[in-house]
Amino acid sequence: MTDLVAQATDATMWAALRRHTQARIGLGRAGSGLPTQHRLALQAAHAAARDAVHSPFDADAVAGALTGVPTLRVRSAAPDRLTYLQRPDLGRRLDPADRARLPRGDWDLVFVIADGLSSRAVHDHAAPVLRATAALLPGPGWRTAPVVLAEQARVALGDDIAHALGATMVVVLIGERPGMSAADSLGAYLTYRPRPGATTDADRNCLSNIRPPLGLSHSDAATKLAALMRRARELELTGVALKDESDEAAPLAP
Amino acid sequence: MTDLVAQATDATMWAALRRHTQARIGLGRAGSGLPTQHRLALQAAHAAARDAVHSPFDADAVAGALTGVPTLRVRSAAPDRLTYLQRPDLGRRLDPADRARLPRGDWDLVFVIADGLSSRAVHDHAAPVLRATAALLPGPGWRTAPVVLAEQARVALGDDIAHALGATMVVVLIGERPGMSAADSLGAYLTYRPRPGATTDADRNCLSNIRPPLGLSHSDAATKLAALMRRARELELTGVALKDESDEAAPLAP
Amino acid sequence: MSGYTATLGGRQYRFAGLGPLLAAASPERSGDRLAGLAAESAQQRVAARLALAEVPLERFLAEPVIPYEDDDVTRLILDSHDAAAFAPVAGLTVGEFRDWLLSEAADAIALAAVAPGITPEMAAAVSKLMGNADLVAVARKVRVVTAFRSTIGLPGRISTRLQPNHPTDDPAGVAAALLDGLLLGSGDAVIGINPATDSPKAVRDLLELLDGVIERYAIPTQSCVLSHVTTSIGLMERGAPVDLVFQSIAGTQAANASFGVTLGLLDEAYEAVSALGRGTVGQNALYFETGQGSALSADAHHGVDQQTVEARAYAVARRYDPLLVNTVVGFIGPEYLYDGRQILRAALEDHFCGKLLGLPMGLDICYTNHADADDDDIATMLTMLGVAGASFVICTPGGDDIMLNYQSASYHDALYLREVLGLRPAPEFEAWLDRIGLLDERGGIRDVTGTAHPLKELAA
Amino acid sequence: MSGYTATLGGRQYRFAGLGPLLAAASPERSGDRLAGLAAESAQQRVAARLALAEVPLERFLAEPVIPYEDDDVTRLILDSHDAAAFAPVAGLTVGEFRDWLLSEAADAIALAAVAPGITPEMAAAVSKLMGNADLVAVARKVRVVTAFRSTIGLPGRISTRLQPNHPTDDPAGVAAALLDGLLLGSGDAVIGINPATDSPKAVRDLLELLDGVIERYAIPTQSCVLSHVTTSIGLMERGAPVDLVFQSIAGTQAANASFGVTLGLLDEAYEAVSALGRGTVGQNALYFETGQGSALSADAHHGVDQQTVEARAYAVARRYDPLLVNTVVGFIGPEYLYDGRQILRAALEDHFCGKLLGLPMGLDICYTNHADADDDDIATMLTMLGVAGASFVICTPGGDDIMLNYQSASYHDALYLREVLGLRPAPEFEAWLDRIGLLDERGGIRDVTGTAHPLKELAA
Ligand code: B12
Ligand code: B12
Repeated sequence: MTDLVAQATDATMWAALRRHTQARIGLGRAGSGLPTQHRLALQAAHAAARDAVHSPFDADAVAGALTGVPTLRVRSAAPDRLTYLQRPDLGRRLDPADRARLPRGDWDLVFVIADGLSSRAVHDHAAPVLRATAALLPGPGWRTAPVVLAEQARVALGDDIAHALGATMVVVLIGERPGMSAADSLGAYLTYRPRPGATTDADRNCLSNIRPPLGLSHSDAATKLAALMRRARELELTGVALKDESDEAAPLAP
Repeated sequence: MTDLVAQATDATMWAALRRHTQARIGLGRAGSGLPTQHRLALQAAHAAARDAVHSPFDADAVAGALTGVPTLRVRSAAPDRLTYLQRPDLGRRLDPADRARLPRGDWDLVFVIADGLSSRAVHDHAAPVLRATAALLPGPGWRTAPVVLAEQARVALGDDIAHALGATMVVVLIGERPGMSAADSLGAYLTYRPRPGATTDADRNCLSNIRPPLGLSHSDAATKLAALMRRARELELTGVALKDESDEAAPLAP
Repeated sequence: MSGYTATLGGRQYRFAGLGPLLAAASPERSGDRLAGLAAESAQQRVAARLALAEVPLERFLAEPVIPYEDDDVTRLILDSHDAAAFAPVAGLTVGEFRDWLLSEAADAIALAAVAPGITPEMAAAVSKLMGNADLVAVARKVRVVTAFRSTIGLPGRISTRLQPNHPTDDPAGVAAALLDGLLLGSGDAVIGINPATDSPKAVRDLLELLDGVIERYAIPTQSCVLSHVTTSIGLMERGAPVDLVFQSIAGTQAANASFGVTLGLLDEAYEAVSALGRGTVGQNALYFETGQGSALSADAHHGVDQQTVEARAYAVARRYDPLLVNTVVGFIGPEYLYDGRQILRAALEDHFCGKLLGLPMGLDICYTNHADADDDDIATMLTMLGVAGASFVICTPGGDDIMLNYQSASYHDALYLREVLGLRPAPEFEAWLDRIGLLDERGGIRDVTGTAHPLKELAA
Repeated sequence: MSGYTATLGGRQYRFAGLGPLLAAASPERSGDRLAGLAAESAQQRVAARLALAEVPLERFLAEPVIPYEDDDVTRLILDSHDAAAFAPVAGLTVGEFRDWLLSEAADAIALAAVAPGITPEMAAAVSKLMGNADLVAVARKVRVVTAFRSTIGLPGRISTRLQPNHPTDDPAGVAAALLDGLLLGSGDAVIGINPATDSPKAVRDLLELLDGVIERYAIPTQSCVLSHVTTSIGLMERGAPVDLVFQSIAGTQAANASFGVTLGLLDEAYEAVSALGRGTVGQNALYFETGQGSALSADAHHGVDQQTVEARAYAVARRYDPLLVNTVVGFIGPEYLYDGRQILRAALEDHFCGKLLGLPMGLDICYTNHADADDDDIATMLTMLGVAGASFVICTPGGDDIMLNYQSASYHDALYLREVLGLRPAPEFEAWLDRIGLLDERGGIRDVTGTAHPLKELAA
């Protein structure tokens, strides 16, 4: 083995390794610096990532991908993208008019699909993850409210939404901040019995980097999420006391 | 002498020297840094200087200080302060409507009083310098146009004004950028037969730091300016070829 | 609370207490503006500084910015205050304290001696009177040396965290990035992975991967998987090879609660990891991360400005003799630090305050894509913090973290920094680099592209 | 002109010629935006850089950004191009040139050898592909050593201009400020006064004042009164003690004309001052100032971006073997460089380009009160340029120039810089500081407050 590697050219080695990671490995050097071509590639990626932050949320497209599933639209208290970026507090509160329109019910669960910092993540991954997760949670124990499509939203907006609906558990599928290599990363945040203002991030669980093919796949995300949701219902809590042990247990039946 | 100085405390020495200059000398040291009190004094001065840039031009007050002298008001093509600061090109051109209103005549001279970067400089010093200079240039050889009070103006706006009026020579009295120790420094720029667009700064003469009691006095400024103006008329030029030799010649009769 | 006043430009300015005074004296930043705490004008800011300069340091012991009864971080600060260490500066005002810090009298020994007497609020206060140059000049005089398998913080050296993150914690992907970092001479502060999931099994797999590599190549460094402290505690109980316990901390009890952390929990982790005794040259076994804005983001800042709250997090950190304390500055986003200029200033403040309090401060010199910054800012910040004597910096492949989605320094940036400032890695790691043939004649990292090297088997 | 293209994000970008290509590849700055030359989007800027990286260096000899017929600076650049010196890099593209500059092959000797073969446009082009770290790393490898009565630009050293300006050129006021600067160890690059008036008599009085002090204390430095070159020529004719001839210069014939300068006039000044031979350790007797934006301000930029025009000014400077070339970066105002970030970037570019072309580059690290910058920016810039190996910086009392009305580095800032980077003054000046009792044990400047010192008679 040693000899083989030693003989292989570096180019071959890095090419092989790059199949396992998008990380910018094996870039070579210009003195202590990055070679020109890689520096420019990073600049191109930066320009694209900056644009991604500002790309608009297409709620219609998401609703379209959820045919058969009832949806509702809400906005946060942040009226536009610029305000959203500067005022996280507003992104965590519903627009009062929208709050009034949410149908109170005896819901076990509500899914919120929120633009967050990357609409693309949501466009590409939210609907499939939601469908796959819902499919793992059949039956009467999971009375699910209409899916809420939320614009200019932070994670904690889910608390406000669940509270207004009267839902016991909320799953927020939200666009994570775009990186230079991944502008489409989706996060899933799970909160049991959220109380707006009192619930903190310590009371949630998180799945991150949902973005096949290089991040978590839709089905793996759904499996983990469903396992966490079942366990949350058992323990009647989410947060640091609840650990994702789906990979230790036997595969869960749908 | 040596002994005397050696014995004097530094505090006394610096106090004596500070009578000759506003420069921040003898500040002492905190290690390599400035002592706290001086650092904070500089910050206070900086805050004040930044405000000075934005203080508005009070053309009425200047006109008031020129009773008996006819005045006209013009604006540059920069509509407001923010544009002015970012668009020097606009500050050098007349607002077209204002240009049309300037009375063409057979003028030997026009004085322009321009806000530049410090209105305070203009409020405090422009009228007295103008009066003192005019007093040194009596008689029929100096047919003087109405004084033009110009807002959001750069030095070269004088070219446009003189051209529109048909004046042979223009003196622009303008607020220099405010410093931390002097926010009221007036500059005087003299240009013979300016041609907007073709005339450059090489074709002007400049007197700077008119701001008694610590800078040039009104009367010294007037003496120098008048001497330059006379010489400019003789040589039919201003600029690098014309030097301020007023301090070498015998004092000039008024 | 008496209130504080100063007169400027003929106007009297009044500040209701130390909290509002500190806030108004802070340099402009988006987080304080978001919190409604920033000075209303440049003049008011200068007035606050004038008033702050006159406040006796002792006042900070008498007037906590967050009440003793309400907050365990305040209690920790006041209960652990060392009056004897404080004595040499006890008679000074904040302004005089700045002058003393800059003076030659405040050398490395004097600064180390006084550290246990300095509270976070005193450090934050004096930093607000200091310019960037002052923050650099004083911080570089402070020496905080910690050790585990490598020694961090020695003069003339700077260490790096090798950060081989992966979006699915895939071992092959992590190993590839680990190889890349090692070949570029990185990893003497820690090889630290942020796990994408908080699954204990995934965390354990990563710990074992790192432990294996460290052992196989006898690398004098430590590993860390930056899971939640509760996960680490659970894994230690089950015998996982934990070198360093990591946790994000903040400067108020409520903010720590929002991270799912209490001082009791940290005490527990400290006991557990200390008991393992896995260090060789030292036993500093905690790794903390902090960052301006986290308390405000959790609405747990009690009306205190974000830099002062940040300094209070260092009081939490110093209770546990950490190996590494890392302020993540640009990581959280432009809501708190708007652009490269604000991030740089915060980085210098955090580094200065942490060092003054006796902590092994390093930085994640970084920005997110929603902030107004770019790689030129990274270079500037890195150079400034290198001159200021930072203990370590975070490095990622090409500066692009493909899991956390932000830009930090690259391994190349660290090479640059060592080259232009003549800085070297931790001594044990430097010796290892030499043994393994990666050190060149000038003390830099040899480019082994295209030649055989034993490390290249690592990821094969 | 063929035009240049690059594809990015599926879009093709086209640039009509080298001029527009260089402009679009420039980092964001207010002056290029004012001129209507800046890239329209971040994507277009990156595309321009991709295209620029592919341009062969030789192309710059074939396609001048300002026509040969129209501009004497272009003629100077092309007519004085040294093809033999250029040979080692003649086959490279701009992108490859960057890689070469960063490589170990490009050491001080190689860089000095290639300098006469590099045109300003090549330097500007490669700088646009470089990050702040690159600009520092390469510039610090270059060594340009010049001398008059002190030697400027030696490794491990940085010099300062002592700038005792006064609003009425009052000799007593100038002497007071001169004393202040000398006591703080400043003035080894030059003691330079900007005269408030351009009256030959006032200029001569100042020259004699400075000459007297330099002689009386046997200070190994040179004086300069920064009047217009025509005034200096006139005064030399009349026997005034002129050490250095000063002139502001720019990168186009038309911009120089707006300064009242021609190459012929500079030739004349060079002859005259060289004939005086007043230097001791060397005879570099010119002092030039430049700064991005001056050509645009004079509407004399021919549609070329302000950084490229600035680099062209260095071609003018290098014709005259100057002792000092000073880019005034933040001096002209926010119209051209908006804030601390743009000023820093410009400072690094100018310093890099000047050094690459073989010039003794120093900087006036400064800002005006209509710009968005403060003393924290000064500290940052100073530190960066110190690391980059700047030959000298401008210093003023407390950083406040009471005549030119702007803020520059203070003498204290220079002390800071020497302290944190371990830099020393010019060797002759350092020896003088020691002789006169101002050098302390650690090579810093002794604080002689409250004690007798011979210099204190200077202003009495
Ligand atoms: C920014 C960030 C932080 C910031 C949050 C502060 C802030 N105001 O933004 C800081 C540095 C404080 C932080 C801390 C921690 N974080 Co964090 N963080 C992120 C990051 C990079 C971006 C989040 C984002 O963009 N959200 C989307 C925006 C639109 O919504 P938002 O409402 O503004 O975001 C909120 C949540 O993201 C929340 N949050 C942040 N981290 C975490 C972690 C958990 C477990 C939860 C429930 C919530 C949460 O904070 C934000 C403000 O409320 C993600 C990685 C990623 N690529 O997403 C990791 C990430 C979410 N964090 C992670 C972890 C582990 C932590 C810590 C638990 C680490 C520790 N050991 O202490 C702590 C404590 C978290 C807590 N309970 O509050 C992990 C979660 C892993 C998992 N699957 O559970 C992630 C995925 C990164 C990683 N792999 O290490 N984090
Ligand atoms: C900024 C400045 C410059 C900039 C101008 C570029 C620009 N776009 O702004 C630069 C660095 C290029 C410059 C160059 C020179 N300057 Co100059 N400059 C100044 C400064 C600091 C501020 C001017 C200002 O605020 N104007 C007011 C604003 C509102 O109007 P503006 O229309 O934007 O300003 C224009 C004029 O100021 C003009 N300008 C600038 N300098 C000079 C010098 C002369 C002699 C003339 C006629 C015009 C002129 O340039 C500006 C754009 O057109 C003043 C000092 C001061 N405190 O005022 C010195 C000052 C005016 N300059 C001075 C000198 C000597 C020069 C040089 C001749 C130096 C030299 N030896 O080459 C050169 C060439 C000048 C020329 N002919 O163009 C002297 C003039 C002394 C005198 N009484 O004659 C002053 C007073 C400073 C000094 N004491 O050294 N300068």
